[in-house]
Amino acid sequence: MTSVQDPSLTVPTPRAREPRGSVGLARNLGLVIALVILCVVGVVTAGDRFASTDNLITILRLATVTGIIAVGMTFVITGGGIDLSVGALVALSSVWATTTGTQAMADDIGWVAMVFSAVLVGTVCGAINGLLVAYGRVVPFIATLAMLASARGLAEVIADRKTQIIRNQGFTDFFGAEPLGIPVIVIIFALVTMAGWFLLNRTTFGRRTFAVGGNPEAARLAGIKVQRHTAYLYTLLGTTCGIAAVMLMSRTTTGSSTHGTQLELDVIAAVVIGGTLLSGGRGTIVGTLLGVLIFMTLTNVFTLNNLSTSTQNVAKGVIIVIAVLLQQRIANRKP
Amino acid sequence: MTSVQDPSLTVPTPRAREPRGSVGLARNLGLVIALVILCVVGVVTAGDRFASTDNLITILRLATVTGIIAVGMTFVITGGGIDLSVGALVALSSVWATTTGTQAMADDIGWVAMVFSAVLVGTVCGAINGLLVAYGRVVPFIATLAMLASARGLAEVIADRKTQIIRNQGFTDFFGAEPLGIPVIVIIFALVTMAGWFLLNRTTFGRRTFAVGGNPEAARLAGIKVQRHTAYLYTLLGTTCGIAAVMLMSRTTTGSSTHGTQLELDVIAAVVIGGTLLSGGRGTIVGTLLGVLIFMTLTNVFTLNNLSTSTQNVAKGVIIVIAVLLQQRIANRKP
Amino acid sequence: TNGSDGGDDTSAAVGKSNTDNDKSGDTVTIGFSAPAADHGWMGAITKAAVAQADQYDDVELKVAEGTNDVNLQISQVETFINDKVDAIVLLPFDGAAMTSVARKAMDAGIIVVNVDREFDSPFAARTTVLGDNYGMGVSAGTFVCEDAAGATDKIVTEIAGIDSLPLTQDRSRGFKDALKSCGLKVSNRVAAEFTVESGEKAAANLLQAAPKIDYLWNHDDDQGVGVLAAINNADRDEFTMIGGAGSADVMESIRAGDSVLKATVVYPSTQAADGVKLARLLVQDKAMSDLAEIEVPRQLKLSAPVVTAENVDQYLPSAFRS
Amino acid sequence: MAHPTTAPLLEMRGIVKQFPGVRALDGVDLVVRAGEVHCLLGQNGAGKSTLIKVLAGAHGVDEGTILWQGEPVSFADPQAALATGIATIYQELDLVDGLSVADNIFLGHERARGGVARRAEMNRAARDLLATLGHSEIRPTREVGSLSAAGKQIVSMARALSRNARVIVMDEPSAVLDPDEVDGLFRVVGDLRASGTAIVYISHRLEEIRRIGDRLTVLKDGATVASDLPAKDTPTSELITVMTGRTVSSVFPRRSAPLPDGSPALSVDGLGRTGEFAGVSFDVRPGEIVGLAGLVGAGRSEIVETVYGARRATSGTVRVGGRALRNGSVDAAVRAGLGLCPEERKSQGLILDDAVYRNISLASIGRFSRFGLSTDGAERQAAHDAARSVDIRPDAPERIIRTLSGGNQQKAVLARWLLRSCKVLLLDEPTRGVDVGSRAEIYALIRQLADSGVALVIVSSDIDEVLGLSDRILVIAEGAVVHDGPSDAIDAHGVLDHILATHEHDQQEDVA
Ligand SMILES: Nc1ncnc2c1ncn2[C@@H]1O[C@H](COP(=O)(O)OP(=O)(O)OP(=O)(O)O)[C@@H](O)[C@H]1O
Ligand SMILES: Nc1ncnc2c1ncn2[C@@H]1O[C@H](COP(=O)(O)OP(=O)(O)OP(=O)(O)O)[C@@H](O)[C@H]1O
Ligand SMILES: [Mg+2]
Ligand SMILES: [Mg+2]
Repeated sequence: MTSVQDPSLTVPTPRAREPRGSVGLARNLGLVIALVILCVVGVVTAGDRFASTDNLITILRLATVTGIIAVGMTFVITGGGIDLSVGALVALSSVWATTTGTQAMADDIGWVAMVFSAVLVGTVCGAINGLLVAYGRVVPFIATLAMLASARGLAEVIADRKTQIIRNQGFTDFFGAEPLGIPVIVIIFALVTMAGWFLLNRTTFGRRTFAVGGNPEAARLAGIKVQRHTAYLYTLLGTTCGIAAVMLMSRTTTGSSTHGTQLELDVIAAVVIGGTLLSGGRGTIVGTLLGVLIFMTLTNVFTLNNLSTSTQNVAKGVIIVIAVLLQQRIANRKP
Repeated sequence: MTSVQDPSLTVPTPRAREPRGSVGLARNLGLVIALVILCVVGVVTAGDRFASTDNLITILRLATVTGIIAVGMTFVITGGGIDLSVGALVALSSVWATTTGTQAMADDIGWVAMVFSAVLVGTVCGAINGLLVAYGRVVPFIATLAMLASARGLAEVIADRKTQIIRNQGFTDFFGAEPLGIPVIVIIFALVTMAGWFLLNRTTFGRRTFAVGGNPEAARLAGIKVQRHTAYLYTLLGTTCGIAAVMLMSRTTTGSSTHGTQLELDVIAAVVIGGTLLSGGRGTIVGTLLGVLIFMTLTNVFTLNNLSTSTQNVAKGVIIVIAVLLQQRIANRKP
Repeated sequence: TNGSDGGDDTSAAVGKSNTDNDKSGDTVTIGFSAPAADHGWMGAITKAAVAQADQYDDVELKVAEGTNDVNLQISQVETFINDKVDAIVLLPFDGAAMTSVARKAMDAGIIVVNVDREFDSPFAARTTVLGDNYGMGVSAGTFVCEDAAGATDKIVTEIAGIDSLPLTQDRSRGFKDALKSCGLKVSNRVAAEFTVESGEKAAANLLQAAPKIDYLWNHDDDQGVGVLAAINNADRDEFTMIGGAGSADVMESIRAGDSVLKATVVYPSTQAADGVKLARLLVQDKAMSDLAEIEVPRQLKLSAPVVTAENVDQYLPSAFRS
Repeated sequence: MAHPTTAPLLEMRGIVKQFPGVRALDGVDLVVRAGEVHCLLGQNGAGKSTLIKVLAGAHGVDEGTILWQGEPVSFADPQAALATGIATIYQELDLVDGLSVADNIFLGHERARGGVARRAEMNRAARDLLATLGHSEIRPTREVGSLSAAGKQIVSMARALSRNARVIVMDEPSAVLDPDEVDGLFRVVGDLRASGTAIVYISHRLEEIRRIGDRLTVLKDGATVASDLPAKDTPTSELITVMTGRTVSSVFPRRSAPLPDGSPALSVDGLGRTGEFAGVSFDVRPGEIVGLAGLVGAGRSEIVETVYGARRATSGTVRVGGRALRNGSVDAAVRAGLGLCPEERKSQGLILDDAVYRNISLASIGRFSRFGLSTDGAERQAAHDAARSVDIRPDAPERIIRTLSGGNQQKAVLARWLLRSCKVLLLDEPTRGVDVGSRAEIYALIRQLADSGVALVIVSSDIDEVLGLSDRILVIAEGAVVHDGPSDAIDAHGVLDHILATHEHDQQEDVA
């Protein structure tokens, strides 16, 4: 019908260069360099204590919670939103999944019940965020701030401000296992990251996410259901919060309303350092992963060197700024 | 059908019904209604304990810190930025202004030395934020997050994590005074708010702030030095943080590295609820003031009714969402 | 030595016990991890632990970043395990949440000394040094009961600490139970966040909520500075205030007797220092010299005494500066 | 300043401007004298806007010199150029939506005392400037965001006037104006010229250049290919040849075969939106082109957007192939085979920071996927083919679309719907800002689409264009269809008569 295939209209031209690709690489290159510098500092100051498999696993294990949520957050921010409630969702999911009721159910039908309820609670809360933002048209910042307050409050009410201890042996055994020396939770982190990368870069869902974040009006006029897609994005993030809650439950063997306190800033910082634009339309999972690893390695190197919290904080701020400036210089260099 | 006043008009907007102006009024109307409802609830549930001059003054006194910073934050957000470091700046300013050194100086040359150093520290840190964002081109979120870490760390190092008690009697007397029954700090809050309103709405600086936030490229093409202006905005916010630190010092008679913990979210929430667009280009000081008062009154009413923190949180989230939805319905109604 | 000179009183306090056990022995590496020192009492805990370690030339103390993020604190303990330290002194942000990693350390042959917030498994620590949070509440409540002398119409209010922490719940429960025994109850309760600012804010609202008060128990002397500021701002002095934790400033104020503050309940800030001492003994296979027992006990519960104008001089030297 | 001098006021020599991967200007010369209207011609992407941005200090220059009254100058920022006396009306509207008209006009050179804005004075001055432009109905206190595109253009002009500049550069100022307004603009330009101001005028409409131009400079591929041509009497064919390097003929391709009878592809019945338009009914058969004519602000965009489901209709129905569309659902419309090239390509049509090919394939994401998995290679190839079929220059589908010239961006939006194979295509101002050469190509494309059986609805403020392309014309005035008939039975005057009749009728009602 249309003339796309009409040979008379197509002029053969050599393939163009790929500036986008190279800019993407250069941006990640900056992060990789930052990470490498950090590792060098780690090796120089802490030697084998830093450069050991055990320590690497420690870093990765620490990264699971932030990292899994950061994958979901990459979608939301790329889609033009923001979510401040992630820490509270982790708390609520962990509390819900460890109530005596849920644990009794888990004893009957298996530990999957706990995993299922954590993920379900995260997903439902994420969906509520999504509905408020997409259909209620509440600014994401406010909608998710409200969710932050409510979800943490609800977690406290449910847990009655007590730490709920996981007594289900199956749960502890499964997530505490280390096949081939790699902890199960690290494997799950890797799987979530790969799934996120695939979803963002290789599926129509990912393509729509970029479009919705880049120019929602243009996306709408091109026939994309922008509202529904936005709701999906927050729901997806809620799901990753639920998964992260399971990771934290496994690490701490508890559910608690204090879990995930101030996690939101860490997660957003990692995503943004990773090169995802806060204004939407651009985001990379690889960058996010690097961002998470940089923060975690930083903390690890600090701990290995016995720095005081205060000094650490001062240094952290300075290092973040230097890293970003460095990264910019590299990204802006002519390819 | 519609009527064109003059057929020769070539930009006939018969139904173009002054959307912006009336929306502005309606938006504030929504906030005023929310505040009134809150007050009614307060009177019904707590009676005279709520509706007393003392209680009103208590609310206003509590509002000073958040409120003064919110005025500065309105400028930064209207100018297209964001600042997460405000709480840390309050901490650092308060600590710096209450070190034994500064207090000794204050004993020599008067308590103004303390006020001066608090404001100076806030201003300088704000300026650093501004330089990083405007000239270093670091995303505001990241630049100010780095400042948050560094400033709080530095405050801890300086204070050695101790609470520094203000022993200067002149300082305590001046800011503790209540001429005509109105505390000095409330008067200062009122003055800052009025100055902010004037600056935003009646000066060249204010007009340019809207331009820089609304369309930075257009502002640049109009000959405005966008980078310099952006740097000024953060500096201004830093100054308000310094002033807020003085208010907090007066209220608590201490300087401490824990002052202003998580203040940033409260401040930003108040500004955004007040109708300032997070994407920049639109902001109102009156809206911000209403936003601050709503949050403070909410906490007050909750406490008067002896609600637990958890219940408060759950309710707060729900109320925020309802308020925003309500406000939207009013703003979108045909006038 | 004494706290009123503004010196580093806590470290002075840790030095005063001297026994044969303090003679130098094999070098001991101890890992130390505690919640964020964003609070006077918690800061004093870490400082006392470091000062205690400095007293020994055979102790190397590795101090990890104080944190309120259990995930990070677990990772710190994992790092200690990787480093193969001899002992870990652990003041968990949340005892239950740190249990499994502490157990992992024990399984790896590391001696774990649990401080203040208890693990939920006896296998996770060799010995436990506990403050008595429930006891704190009981002490404060008992003080109120005695002071009220049988009157049951007194208005008692409470400013709690961070409400989502189990220790706050324990304190409130103890307070309530003790009050119940003499027919009183808490009429208004607000929670602050262990900071001066939050104390001021919570107290300002509370004073509006309760126009007349007879007793006010404030869980924490750090936030107490803010509470007192709010009381001064509101010009209220009709009630008796009881503090918590036992900071030097509060004790001085009690001694001076010039404010509503009449008493405070001590919550020892030397617990971690004791933890370090015990860890060293355990690694070096020594016993507690004042006990006949040849093993270090499984648990030590420190008492929560009430400090009033009468006995303040006795406690002031070991008080911490907030 | 009173009379024109012959010494050049402004000279640009050998200007080179390099963007990453593109040499946008490659040795441009431009000589402007006081008191002349100097026209700048060139195809989309020739470098006109880049040149004037260099002149305005908005872009730095890589090579070349700028002489102002014989003295070399360099403009580090827009402030410097403005201070020298060069004011610019940019192609992309550069106003701040949240500010009032007066604030926008005086942005950057506010009337103020000690930093305090003198609002009354600025409002008064703004009112005077708008009156000079013949638009005293635009109130200075009104927020610019609430103005139509044409209104914004007027404000931009008022702003340039407010600078009292010696050179005023206008980059396609007439693109969003209708004939009346263009007349008003030309009157002002004439006055300025008479007072010795030099005007640099950029437009793709040759008839405008004939009317007001004095001299011409033609750019091609970033270089000056002709200069000092007389604007009034250089033959059109010669201009087009210099500009495009080829000859372009037959501007409006006519239908080759008579329109086949058939059931309507699109039928709109009694469509209305409260306060915007009412009772709009028309049918479009496969292969038919229906044009909506009318003045700016008549409500044509609203009608088209409502048909498309982008706005919710308050009355009436839209049927595609006999099946009613769900009201207010773009998604349903697209699935039924509708496509829309929106009026504001930047805000409504494009994801500016994304690659060209991804913008083109935006509406066809689903087509290049299997089980939700996208096949990037096939998508890229198909989009690239579509881009070539509308001749987007440069032929680099990976380029970020923001860096393309306006005309080429417009073509990318067209290519989007070619790729999607729609049954009904709604084109709102399809040739706004498009050069003569490309315009002919777009016309040919539209014709080709119609011949292949696509039903088309075209909205254009260029009455000749609507008349030339369409089979049938609807004249819209004030939200109502005031005329419906075949295009060969009416001419431009007829259209205007219909519109004016409505206005007069309205006025009488008002009086009554
Ligand atoms: N910021 C930029 N980055 C990269 N390339 C650019 C940029 N701006 C313009 N270009 C390129 O420079 C060339 C000239 O563009 P310009 O906008 O000056 O064309 P124009 O003559 O104004 O076209 P039109 O008539 O369509 O407005 C084009 O190839 C365009 O893609
Ligand atoms: N979002 C909106 N809010 C308020 N008024 C609007 C809005 N969109 C359009 N209008 C007004 O509706 C009227 C008609 O709109 P518009 O200019 O799109 O008509 P048009 O006939 O399509 O003109 P054009 O030739 O520019 O396409 C105008 O007066 C415009 O100001
Ligand atoms: Mg152009
Ligand atoms: Mg239109």
